Amino acid sequence: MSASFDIVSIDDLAKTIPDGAKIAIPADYAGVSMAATRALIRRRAQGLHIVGVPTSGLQAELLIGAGCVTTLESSALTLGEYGPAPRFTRAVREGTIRLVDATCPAIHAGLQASQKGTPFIPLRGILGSDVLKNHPDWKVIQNPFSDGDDPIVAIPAIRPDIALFHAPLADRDGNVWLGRKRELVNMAHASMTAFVTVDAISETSLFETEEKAAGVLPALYVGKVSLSPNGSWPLPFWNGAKGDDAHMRRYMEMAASDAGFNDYLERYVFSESAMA
Amino acid sequence: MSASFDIVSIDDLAKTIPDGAKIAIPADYAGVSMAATRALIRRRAQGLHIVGVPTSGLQAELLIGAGCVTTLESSALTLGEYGPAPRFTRAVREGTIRLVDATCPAIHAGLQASQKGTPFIPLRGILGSDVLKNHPDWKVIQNPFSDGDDPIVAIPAIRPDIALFHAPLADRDGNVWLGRKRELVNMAHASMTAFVTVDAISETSLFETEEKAAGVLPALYVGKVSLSPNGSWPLPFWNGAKGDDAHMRRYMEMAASDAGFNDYLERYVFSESAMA
Amino acid sequence: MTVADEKKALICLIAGLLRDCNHVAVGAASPIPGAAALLAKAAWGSPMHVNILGSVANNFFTGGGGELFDCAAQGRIDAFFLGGGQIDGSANINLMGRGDYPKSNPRWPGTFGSAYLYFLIPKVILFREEHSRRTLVEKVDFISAPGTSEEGIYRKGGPFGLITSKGYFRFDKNRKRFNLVSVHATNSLEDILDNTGFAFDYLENVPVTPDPDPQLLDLLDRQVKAKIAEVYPNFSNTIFTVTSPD
Amino acid sequence: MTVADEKKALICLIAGLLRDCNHVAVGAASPIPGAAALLAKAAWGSPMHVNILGSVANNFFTGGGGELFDCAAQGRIDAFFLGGGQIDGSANINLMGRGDYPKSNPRWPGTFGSAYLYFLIPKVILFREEHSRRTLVEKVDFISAPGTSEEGIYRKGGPFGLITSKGYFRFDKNRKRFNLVSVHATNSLEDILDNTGFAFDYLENVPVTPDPDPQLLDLLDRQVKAKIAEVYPNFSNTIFTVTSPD
Repeated sequence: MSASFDIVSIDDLAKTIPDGAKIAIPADYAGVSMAATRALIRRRAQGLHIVGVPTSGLQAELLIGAGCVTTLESSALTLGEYGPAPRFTRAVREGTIRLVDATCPAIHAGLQASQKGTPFIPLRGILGSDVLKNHPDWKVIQNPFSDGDDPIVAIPAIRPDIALFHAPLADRDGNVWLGRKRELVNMAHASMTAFVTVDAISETSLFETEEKAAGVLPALYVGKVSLSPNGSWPLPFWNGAKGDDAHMRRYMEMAASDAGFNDYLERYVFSESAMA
Repeated sequence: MSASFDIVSIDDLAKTIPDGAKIAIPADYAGVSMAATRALIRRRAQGLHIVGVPTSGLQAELLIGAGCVTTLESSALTLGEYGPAPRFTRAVREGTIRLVDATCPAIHAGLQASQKGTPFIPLRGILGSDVLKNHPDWKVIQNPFSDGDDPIVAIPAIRPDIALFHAPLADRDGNVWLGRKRELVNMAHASMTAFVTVDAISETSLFETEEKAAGVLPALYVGKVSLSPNGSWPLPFWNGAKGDDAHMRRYMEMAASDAGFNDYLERYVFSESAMA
Repeated sequence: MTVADEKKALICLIAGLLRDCNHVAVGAASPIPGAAALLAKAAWGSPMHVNILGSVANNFFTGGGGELFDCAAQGRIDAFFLGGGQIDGSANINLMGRGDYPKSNPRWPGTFGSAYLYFLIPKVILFREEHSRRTLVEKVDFISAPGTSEEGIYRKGGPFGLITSKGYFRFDKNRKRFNLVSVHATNSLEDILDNTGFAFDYLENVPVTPDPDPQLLDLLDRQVKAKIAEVYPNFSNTIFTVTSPD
Repeated sequence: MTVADEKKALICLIAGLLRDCNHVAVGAASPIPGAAALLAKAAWGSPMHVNILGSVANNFFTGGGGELFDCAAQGRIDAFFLGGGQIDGSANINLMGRGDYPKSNPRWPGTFGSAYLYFLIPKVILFREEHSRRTLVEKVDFISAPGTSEEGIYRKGGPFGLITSKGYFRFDKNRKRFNLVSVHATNSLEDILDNTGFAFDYLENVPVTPDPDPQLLDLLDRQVKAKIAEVYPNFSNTIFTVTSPD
């Protein structure tokens, strides 16, 4: 709302994400800030608790490979057609990250509980699965509205410190346009604040038309914005860029070995700061 | 999705709302289908259970006055600056309707519970109020995630038969555009089906652009659409019409007495069918 | 002091109470609180965010009607206003009706979000212009939202104070009583004692509410008037002298 | 029969199972089920609604990533597809990994929404092309989602059947076992018995899966091809002969 909303560089944005932060990130199709991911690795972030909403992909894979992650809370980590995520697979096998494996609607419900400031939301299904058996936070309660035995899983609120994602547009007041990617709105409402990279800055208010306004995350929920055109690279972006298929294949080759992965970081992550 | 989606007349729409139906209706600022309200009165609907989301105004007032309502579940019934709603005030005083008085966020939470197919959502606040004491459905439970005493109100799902509202646009597939009035989306998701009156029909798909798509209720949730230009009259519409101030003042005068109210119905409701 | 001047003085008084807030939300049909929030933002840039429900231009919520309540529960709303047909000495408020519920007579609109927001917004300012034994009562007939809660009840917010056309009270959470801070210039302690249905704390030499800062009044006339007119056209006409357009 | 022909036959077989549905949702990266849903809609106008997650043109959800799950819980999704690295004879599925959790080796992506959708969608079709003792096991190492639940557990949906590259099984909820319905033309009962890690019911003279209806195949080539290409370009290239554009 104030015209003084600060638009920061990508490395400055990453610097204000503290070690140990609980960070909510979207699935690969919903607008991933890969630019911020690389900046986090450059600043050698430590101890992150990543919440994949409801899943993650290359973003968590890179952060895990670079040693930034202590806990991965997600319903899946997938690179889709490129096959098993090499760094994630290795970290799981060797037990170097803590896993909080969930199921998609429970991640959404946990964020909605936070959004509503309520301690939990009960959810159907899940009973009898080993996901429930191994989840450290969920509890089975009796449905208070049922006369008979009716167990139901209570999903406690997930309250991330930061929601981090990539969006098409922000305006000078700090409002962000994200179309019908409403999971990003829920992530932001549920988190203490949202850090957003954008393809472009709009010089006019995103509230100018009702059509545009329908897809806006208001500045109230936004902490930092960084202008990062094509900031989801090499992932595709729903509002523009196609995925960089050649780069993804290159990643899969390089990340197959520890040395190759380090080369990848050197070449595509650490040397990127020169461009910034 | 099928091009064969049926667009019906307002009286045909009202005919398919059965007596005794539980109908969710929006607050006066969010797009009220007054056209459907008048059609319901014309078909002499009986025994309706009205859910004001989260409040209601002229729509519930008219339906109550016309004897269509058995139960009013809402957080308020207000005509705003026009003062106390005469027919509602009378019905309460004489005990001719059943009141389920709630508080706004509990109406939203009850609909969200239905939307999530979960039996209830717990909600903070409310404890110690006489709203809680008198509400027939709410229960106080212990927060299962707290070690100490921590009572919290469990709001059971509210599942209306029909969500009924007015929107700017529908397309030939039955998709409806409602901008950032997302409470209408929630109402529709929570209800068995949605009946919608619209100002206009779009000959192109509302999914054609991402900007428009962000404000769409998909046809999957829509049961009936009726073309009713200015269908919120005499109430204002967020996407166009101003309220008809002169008519509202006239209503307040006429509805002050039983005879006057009957004249009002005769003149503005029953004779409207001639126009339809 | 004309009626318009009195209302302007109330706007300035309330604006001053919002200066330490980041985000103030104002319910529909609350022109004086709404004007105060817009004035504070114009004067001090603080609150930075003002949300006036029912407005299009001054409402930035995009999540539907439930967002206000979620936003409050998230701790993102610092101040809000509540009124009520009855307010009692324990800061309980009644928006439901007089007499025995459910056959209230008269019935008022209903509780709205008060039973929730009163628990969750840190600074809830009770605002009710009519100051009489009819509105300020010993005990409300129906508790739409309680002023205080027992130990152990989750409660992040509650009543900050009460502003009427006659005076300004602060609410003492520990003593669960109102304390008269000041009497408006057009009024007297005696008049307030006569017209208040509940007991409250006060000093015999209670101060007079200070006159509004002329600069603030000037800002209200010059910059805030147009915004108020957008949201509350009728109200704006009654408090601002109609001048020829220039 | 070429590999492309086999895949087309699977598409037609699955399409036939979706004809009684109003709304079919298909997860990301499920080209054969996705093609089948689009084909059924093209052939019979039923299912009327097809939602392919991850697609832009064929995904009509506007409520964010959670809408699929809410929609299922509302009873508005009639059929869905699940797979898994392991599927056992009780229709339990494992999407988590082989070996002892949490140190799975190999680890697969994770459970996604299966632990929820398996309970709520009436017709869940298990689809896994690889038919081997590695994938179809006696007992899964990790239950991402159980195939059946005890009496008294809220459950509106579950496994309808299992389709692999070798055959088509139905799941018998009461007996909690699979029943072999038919063997695909390119295969044999013996081969299926050799390559299935769990016990199942079958007739010695189990039928052969009928050849796909030529009209359906024709429709697939003519009308559905372009839609499939929009969602699954690589897959589309592998099953449709590349022809000169006309």
